[in-house]
Amino acid sequence: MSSVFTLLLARETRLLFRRPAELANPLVFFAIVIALFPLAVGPETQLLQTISPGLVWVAALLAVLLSLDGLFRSDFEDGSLEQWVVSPHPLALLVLAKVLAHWAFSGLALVLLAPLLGLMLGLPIGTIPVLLISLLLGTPILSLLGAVGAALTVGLKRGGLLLALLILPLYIPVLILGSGALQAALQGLPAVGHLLWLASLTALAVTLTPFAIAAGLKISVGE
Amino acid sequence: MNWTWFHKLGSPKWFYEISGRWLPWLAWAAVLLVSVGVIWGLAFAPEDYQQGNSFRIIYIHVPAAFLAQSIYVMLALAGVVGLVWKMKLADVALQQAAPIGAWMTFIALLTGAVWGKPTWGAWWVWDARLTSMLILLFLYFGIIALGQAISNRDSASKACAVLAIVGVVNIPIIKYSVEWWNTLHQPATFKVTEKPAMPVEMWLPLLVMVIGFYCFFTVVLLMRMRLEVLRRESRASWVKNEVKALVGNNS
Amino acid sequence: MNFSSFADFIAMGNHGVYVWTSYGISLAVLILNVVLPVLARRRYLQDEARRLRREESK
Amino acid sequence: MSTPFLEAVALACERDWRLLFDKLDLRLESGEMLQISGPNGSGKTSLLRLLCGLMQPTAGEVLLKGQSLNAQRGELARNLLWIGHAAGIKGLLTAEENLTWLCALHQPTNREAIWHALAEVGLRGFEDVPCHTLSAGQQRRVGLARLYLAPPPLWILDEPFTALDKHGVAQLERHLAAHCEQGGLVVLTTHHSLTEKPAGYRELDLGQRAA
Repeated sequence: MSSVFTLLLARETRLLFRRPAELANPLVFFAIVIALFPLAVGPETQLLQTISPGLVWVAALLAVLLSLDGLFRSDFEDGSLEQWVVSPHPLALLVLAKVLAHWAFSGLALVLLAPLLGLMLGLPIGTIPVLLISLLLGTPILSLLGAVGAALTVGLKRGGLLLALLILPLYIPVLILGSGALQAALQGLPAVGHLLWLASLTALAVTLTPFAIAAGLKISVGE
Repeated sequence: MNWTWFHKLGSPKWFYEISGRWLPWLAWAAVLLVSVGVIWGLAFAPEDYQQGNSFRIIYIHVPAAFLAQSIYVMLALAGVVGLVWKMKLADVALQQAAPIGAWMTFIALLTGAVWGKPTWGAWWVWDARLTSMLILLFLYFGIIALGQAISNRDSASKACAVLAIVGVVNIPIIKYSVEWWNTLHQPATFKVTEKPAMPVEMWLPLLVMVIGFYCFFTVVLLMRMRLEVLRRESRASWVKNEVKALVGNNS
Repeated sequence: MNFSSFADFIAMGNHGVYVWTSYGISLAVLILNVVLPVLARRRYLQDEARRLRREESK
Repeated sequence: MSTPFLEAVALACERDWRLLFDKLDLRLESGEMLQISGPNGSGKTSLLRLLCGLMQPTAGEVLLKGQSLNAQRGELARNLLWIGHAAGIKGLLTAEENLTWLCALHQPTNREAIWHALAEVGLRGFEDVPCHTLSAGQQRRVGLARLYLAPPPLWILDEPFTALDKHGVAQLERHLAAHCEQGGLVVLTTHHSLTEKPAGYRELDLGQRAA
């Protein structure tokens, strides 16, 4: 059973690396959105620093959402999902591997890119670890919850906007906790409370959402 | 354990008959309770010593907000019943209750905003309750949009059920995080929506209104479900007879 | 009765606009919620009646 | 009467308010081959998907060895090989990588077996080529190579002959017939009339049922 998990991880990784442009798209999107804000609100460091926690998090949220739209689409179209459903392995496990692979190359890359953009927005060096850890804990939740929406809308012709409508409200706790942690760090307050809450939400998401994703995929495949 | 009652409950024909018998009674109860509550709340309840008469908006705001939240929980419960026991009526209930829930959320938001003007001096304040209500409205929109987007109606009900269940697990998390966010950003000095001690003359009409709103919801839900049952079961002979009888009356 | 005159009741101590707009719009929404299903039902039955007539005339 | 391998009881399927078929009864024993035919939109693919448990019937149920399908998904998965209209082949992966994964989902197999199977379907020399460079017929052959890889007894195939050339069709027909002779069970849809029919061949015309 676990061998199927690692095999799927390897297969997804291989697939992602055979089309590297798709890997880069969410990252470029993330960077562009963040670059838009100084242009829109002006380059004053003080203002940028104040809004940067919210800014980084909203941009991350949208970037993850954007990358999730196609998460299951090709698997749906080429019949791979059907093969997963009729296989003897629990679908929730396969789905977890799929989302994990996706997160490792889009969410994690986002996390690694974030400090650079944070510094460009004028975040002090001392807050960068909090930024890193909060994104590291938060982006898996974004990927997992988003995958629920992607699973439910995979059979639809134009699911992109609908996916955003379904999923963005569910992202709110992550947004509040993530940007809250960064804000606290910016004000010199301890951010551990926020981070612990984020960590518990991550644990909750990892344990519960695969079942919802699996249920969503079964519905979409059974249509 | 004997489960026949449960499956009977799922039978559309049985539902149609029983709901037809209950509907007039519930409708009258809703009209009576809401009118009594409105008149009592508007004319007879004492005014609030801090907010004056604008406080009377509570008699709509709170019942609507209560109902909006319980309808969402009901959606998730219907979703579980529909997914686990494959009961078709639960699917019907889920899809028909969602728009009513969205309307109730809309009422709660609107009255909250109007109430905010005399109390806070602004039409919209990012108060924890109002913000949670706004998010709830988005969650309702999501369910309605998903239901409309999927053409196959069995898949649509199932997908909505999954979404409602995911949403209901999220609602407490959203609620607490929003409340927390609120206390962090603006230490509220004065909260209209929290009345620690309300005299009997004030909360009794509120209670009447809450019960009245629940009755109203039941009436509208039953009306919508009855129509949907007729549509879905249009091949069944009892529906054909029923429709023939109804059409005969109309023409 | 909490008000001394009908004018007082309408004025609601300077908060009349707020109280009456919220009650008014809410009432409108409630009525809309009843009217829409009733209309939908009537339309459905009319469609069915037309269908039945068509089938009979065949 | 013994319990059949796969059985459908009073099956009904409804799609978008249209009843495709109802009160459909089927009894399939080992060694049989069932060809489902009928005009487009008569519910051939839907019926196959119902038998695989991918779709839930509007009414009735599917039984595997006398028990409801939903109660024993694992048992079905061990006995079933399903190749749908899209066979689950990734264009970005090579034929070998695709087959390794598809086999691993059911029963892991080794490289030699996969190369052997690819040679059987006439793809010797294409093992390491990404599938999107192959022609439609060759891609179909990659999917069909699974039929040569220690396959489970029940095969459910949706239009397996699509895009195959004359030689490929004849070879596949022989292979299907041989599987049935050896006690396997094949359910397939195709418009093409089979020339190589095993002893237990039957045909179900969904178009005629409706008429």
